[in-house]
Amino acid sequence: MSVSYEEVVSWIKTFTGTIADNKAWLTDLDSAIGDADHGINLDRGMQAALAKAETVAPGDVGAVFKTVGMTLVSTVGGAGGPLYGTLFLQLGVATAGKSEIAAEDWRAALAGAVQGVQARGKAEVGDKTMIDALAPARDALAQALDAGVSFEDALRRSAEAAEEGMRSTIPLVARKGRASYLGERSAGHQDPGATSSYLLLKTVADVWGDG
Amino acid sequence: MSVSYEEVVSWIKTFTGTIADNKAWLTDLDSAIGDADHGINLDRGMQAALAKAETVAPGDVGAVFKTVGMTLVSTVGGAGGPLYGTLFLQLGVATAGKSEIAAEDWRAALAGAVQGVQARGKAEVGDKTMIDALAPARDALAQALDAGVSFEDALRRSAEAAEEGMRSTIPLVARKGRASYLGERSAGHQDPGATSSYLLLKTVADVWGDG
Amino acid sequence: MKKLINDSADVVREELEGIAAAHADLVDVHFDPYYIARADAPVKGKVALVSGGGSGHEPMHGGFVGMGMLDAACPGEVFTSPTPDQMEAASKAVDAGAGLVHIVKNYTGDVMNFEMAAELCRSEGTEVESVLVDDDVAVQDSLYTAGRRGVGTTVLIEKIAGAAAEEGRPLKEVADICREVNANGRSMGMALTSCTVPAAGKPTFDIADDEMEIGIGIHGEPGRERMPLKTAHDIVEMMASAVVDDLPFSKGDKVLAFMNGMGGTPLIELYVAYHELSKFLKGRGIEIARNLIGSYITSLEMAGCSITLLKLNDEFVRLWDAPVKTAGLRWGV
Amino acid sequence: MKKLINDSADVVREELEGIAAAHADLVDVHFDPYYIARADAPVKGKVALVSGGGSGHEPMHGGFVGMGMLDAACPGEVFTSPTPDQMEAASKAVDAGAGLVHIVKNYTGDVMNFEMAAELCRSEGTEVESVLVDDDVAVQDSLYTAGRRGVGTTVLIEKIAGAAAEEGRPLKEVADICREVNANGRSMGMALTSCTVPAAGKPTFDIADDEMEIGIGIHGEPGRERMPLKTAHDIVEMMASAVVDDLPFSKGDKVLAFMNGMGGTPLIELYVAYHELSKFLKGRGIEIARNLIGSYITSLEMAGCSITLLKLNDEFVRLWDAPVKTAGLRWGV
Ligand SMILES: Nc1ncnc2c1ncn2[C@@H]1O[C@H](COP(=O)(O)OP(=O)(O)O)[C@@H](O)[C@H]1O
Ligand SMILES: Nc1ncnc2c1ncn2[C@@H]1O[C@H](COP(=O)(O)OP(=O)(O)O)[C@@H](O)[C@H]1O
Ligand SMILES: [Mg+2]
Ligand SMILES: [Mg+2]
Ligand SMILES: [Mg+2]
Ligand SMILES: [Mg+2]
Repeated sequence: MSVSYEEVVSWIKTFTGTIADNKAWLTDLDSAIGDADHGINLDRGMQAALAKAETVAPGDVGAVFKTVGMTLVSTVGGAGGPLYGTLFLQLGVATAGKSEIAAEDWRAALAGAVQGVQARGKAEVGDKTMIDALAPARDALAQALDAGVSFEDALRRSAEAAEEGMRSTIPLVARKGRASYLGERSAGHQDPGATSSYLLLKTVADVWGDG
Repeated sequence: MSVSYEEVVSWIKTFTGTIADNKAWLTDLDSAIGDADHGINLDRGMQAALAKAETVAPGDVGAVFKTVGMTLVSTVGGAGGPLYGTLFLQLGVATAGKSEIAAEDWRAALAGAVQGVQARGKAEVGDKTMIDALAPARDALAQALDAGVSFEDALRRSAEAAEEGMRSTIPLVARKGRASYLGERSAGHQDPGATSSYLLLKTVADVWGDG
Repeated sequence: MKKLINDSADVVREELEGIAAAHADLVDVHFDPYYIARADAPVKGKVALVSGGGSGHEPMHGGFVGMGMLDAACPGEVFTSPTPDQMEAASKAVDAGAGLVHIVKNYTGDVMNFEMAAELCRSEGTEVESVLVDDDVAVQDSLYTAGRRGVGTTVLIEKIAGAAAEEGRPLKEVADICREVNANGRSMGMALTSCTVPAAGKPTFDIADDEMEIGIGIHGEPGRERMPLKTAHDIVEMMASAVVDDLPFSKGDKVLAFMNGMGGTPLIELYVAYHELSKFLKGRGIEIARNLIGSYITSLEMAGCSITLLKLNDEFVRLWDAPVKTAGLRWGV
Repeated sequence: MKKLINDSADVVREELEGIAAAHADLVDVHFDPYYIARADAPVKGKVALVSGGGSGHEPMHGGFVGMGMLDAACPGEVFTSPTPDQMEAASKAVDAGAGLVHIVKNYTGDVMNFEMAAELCRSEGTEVESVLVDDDVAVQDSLYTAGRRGVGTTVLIEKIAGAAAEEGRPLKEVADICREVNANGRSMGMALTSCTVPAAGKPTFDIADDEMEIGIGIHGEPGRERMPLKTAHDIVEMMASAVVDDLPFSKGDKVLAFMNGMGGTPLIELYVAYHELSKFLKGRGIEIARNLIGSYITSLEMAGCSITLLKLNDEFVRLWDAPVKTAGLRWGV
C-alpha cells in the first residue's frame, strides 16, 4: 500500500482539526511550564497552512508539505513555528515531486524531518521537548518496517512510540525551551510540544492506517 | 454640675479610644460611598491630638480644645481634617480661659462648633453629612436645658438626637462631600462623618454624664 | 492585599524617600511637613505653581514638579488631601515674589485644606490665586452639591500653565490660563477592578468578573453606574460621547486626546482603547492635534482608564509643546 | 478575563493601529507583515537596529523605535516571538547600507526565528550582526540548556547602542557595544500576580493572596520559586543580592539602577521598592549614577517588578544621556 496525494491532504485536514480540538489542552500544558500559547499558536498556523495547502496544484505531495512548512514558519512564531515549519519543510524535501508515499518514502521523510528539527533546536532525547516523541516514533517505524510489518501497522507502532515518548516527558527536568527556566519545577508536567508531536503521528496512523 | 478640666481631658481620651475601636467600621462606611479613609484619618488625627493635649498646661479647657483642633487640621487632611479641626477650634474659642464647663458653656460651645463646621463646609441638614448628626444634637441639648433638664440628662438627649440624625442619613442622597459623586447610589448607606459625630456626642454623654 | 510595600503606615514616606533618592537632580523632598519642591526653587521672578492632593495618583503631582510644570507638590496620605501646613510650607519655599497659583482639584477636602492654606499665606502678605479643576462629566453639576470632581484635565493644566509661568507671565495671566484650560477640558473614567487603600487592607469595592464601573473618580470610589463589562469599542464610545457632548466639542475642533491608565492597566490596552477613541473622534469630525497616552493620574493599582479631551487653541498647543523636565513628563530638554 | 479589548484575536493588530494613530510623527506602522519602523528610516549611513519579540511587553519594543534607539521593531502575537518574514521585511525597510544589528532576547523561539531571518537577509547580501541578550540571573546557565533569558538589560542595550548608532559608529562597534552592555547587565524579576494571555482567557498560573513568584521572566510564566509574600525590603534584598553577587558588582562600582514594573504595579510601589534598592546598594558601597523607574518591559497586567543593574563606564553614561525621541523614552530633544 502507499499513501495517495488525497490521503496526504486529508491527513493535513485531520491534523488541523485535531490541533483545533486540543488547542485548549495544549495551551494548558504550556501554561504549566511555558507561556500558555502552544495550542493557540499551532492552531493559528495549521488553519492558515490548510487553507494554503488546498490551493496547491494536485499531484506533488512534496509541494503540499513545503507549503504547510512555509506557512507555519510565517504564521506560528515562537519555538513551535520554526520547529514544526522545519519538520514539514523536511517532509517536503524528502517527498519532492512524488505523487504518492510508499513505506520507505515515509521512513526517509520522517528521519529527515526529525534530523531537521534537531539541527534547528539542538535538542536530544531527554531534554523534555517534541524530540522525545518524534525520535522514538522514527525509530519504531524503522524497526517495524525492517521486521517486515505492514505500513499500516508500522504507522500504528510509530504512533504508540510517540505516545510513550510523550508520557516519558512528564518526570523530566527540561533542558531546552522555555520550560528549562523552571529548573526542577518543570518535572511532573507533560511537555506540550511532545504532545502535539504525538497528535501528529497519531493522526498519520489514523488517516493512513485505514488507507 | 459642671465639667472639670480633668473630665475634658478624659473625654478626649475616651473619644480617641472610641475612634480607634471603630476605625474599621468608619472606614467601611466610607468605602461604600467615599474613599475608604475616614476611620483611618480620624484615628491618626486623634492619636496625635491626644498626645499633644496631654502636654498642655492644666487649667485652661479652651487651650485643650484648641490644641486638639490645631492638631486635627495638621494631621488628618481630607474633608474630615478641616471639619473636625474647626469643630474643636470653635469649642476652644467658646471655652477659652475656662477651668471648667457649665451646662450653658457647653450649649454655647456646641452651637459655635456646629456653626463653624457649617461655615467651612456649607452643608445643611439633609445633605448627608456630619451636620445631620451635629445639628439635631445641638438643638436637643438646647431644648433640654430650656426645659430645665439636668446637664447629665441633656447630654444624653443630645447624644440620642445625634444617633437619630446619623440613622437619618441612610436613605438620603448625598449633596455634599465625596458621596455626592455617587448620586442616587449614595442612598441606602449611613454617612461615615455623621457616624463619627454621633460617637463624639455619645462619648461626651458617657464620660461627662457620670461626672 | 498584595503590594510591594513594607508597613502600610509608611507607604507615603517611603515613596517620598524613593523619589528623593531617584530625582535629586530635579526636586528637593521635604519630610516635615511633606512637600516636593523644584530643586532650583524659588525661580527668580517666576509665578510659582503649587498643587497637591492625596497620594496614590502617581506620577501626579510629585512627578510633575520641575522645569516647565509645578514648583511644588504636597502629597497627602493615600487618597487624603494634604493639610494646610503642607501647602503653606511649600508655598513659602517656592514663592519668588511673583505670586502663587494653587491648583486645587474640586474635592471638599482639597478645597477646604487649600482654602485654609491660602488664608495663612495671604495673612502673611503673599499673593495667592486659587484655581479649581472640575472637569469630570460623570458628575452632574449643581448649585446645591459639591460640584464636579477634578480629574484628567489637572495634568494638562499643570503642563500648560507651567509653561506659561516659565515664560514669565504674570500671576493673573497664569491663573487665567489654568481656568481657561479647565473650561475647555472634559473627562470621564471607568474601572475594571477596585483598588486597595494600603491602610484599609482590602478592596474599596467588590466587583464581579463580568462587571465594570462607569463614571469613577481617582480615589478608588465606585462610579456613577455599574454595568456589564463591554468591549473597548463600546466603553470608549460611551465615555467619549459623554465627554464630547458635554463641552460640547464640535466638528472641526482640534483637541488634545489624553488616554489615561488608572494604574493597573497596561499600555497594550491603552493603545487598543486609543485606537477606538481616534476612530470615534474622526467620526465626529474632531481632529486630534496632540495626544498623551499612559498612566499619569491613577488610583493605585486600579485597572481601568479615563479619557480627557481638551479643546486646543494655538496658544495651548505652543505651551503644551514647550520644554518640560519632570520625572513624569519630559520633552524638549 | 477583564481587559480593555475587543476580540482577543485582534488585540495586537488594534494595538498597532493605536500606535499608528498616536505616533505617526515618530514611526510608520506596517501591517503585512507586522513591523514598526522609524518614520525617517532608512537613516543615511547609519547602522540599523532591529529588535522584536512577542507582544505584551509594551512599551518594549515598539515604544523604543525612534531617534537614538531602534530603527524597527517586530511585534509577534502576545508572548510569541515574531516570524522570520517580519524581521526580514523590517530589516529591508530600515537597511541604510551600513549593516544591521538584530537585538535578540535569548528565548528559543526568538533565537530560531531571528536566525532564519538573518539567513534570509544574508542570502541577499545584507550584513547582519545578531546579538543575544541573556541577563536573567534567576536562570542558571549551562552548556546543555537554553541558557539565560533576556529581560531588563534589553531596554538599556537598545538605548545605549541606539545612541552609538546615531553617532555613526560602524556595525562591528555597535554590535560590540550591545554585547558589552549585556555582559555588564544583570536582572531578576518577581510577580505578585499572574497575567492573562488574551487568547487563553484565564490566568497563566494561580497564586494565593499570601504567595509570590520569584525569578519570573516576562511571559507570565511561573518563576524559579514560589514563596510566602514578603515585605518590599525583603523582596528587594533577595533580588538585589542575587543580581549583585552574580556579575559581581563590587564596592566602588557606578551603576544604572533600573526598577521596572511588570505592568500592573503602580509607580507608588516602584518608588517604595526603589528606596529599598538605593539603601541596599549604598550598603554594598555601590553608587547609583543613573536610574530608570517605571514599567518599560512588562508582562501584560502582571503585578510585580524586576531589578536590573548595569555596571557603568564613562562611555555608557555618555550614550545613556544622549538624546532619545521615542514614545517610550524621551529626553534631550
Ligand atoms: N530547542 C528545542 N528543540 C526542540 N523542541 C523545542 C525546543 N525548544 C522548545 N521546544 C518545543 O517547543 C514547545 C513550546 O512551543 P511553543 O509554546 O509554541 O513556543 P514558545 O515556547 O516559544 O512559546 C515545547 O513544549 C518544546 O516541546
Ligand atoms: N461640605 C461638608 N460639610 C460637612 N461635612 C462634610 C462635608 N463634606 C464631607 N463631609 C463629611 O466628611 C465625611 C468624609 O470624611 P473623610 O472621609 O475624612 O474625608 P474625605 O471625603 O476627603 O475622604 C463625610 O462622611 C461627611 O460626613
Ligand atoms: Mg509557549
Ligand atoms: Mg474619605
Ligand atoms: Mg479621603
Ligand atoms: Mg510563546
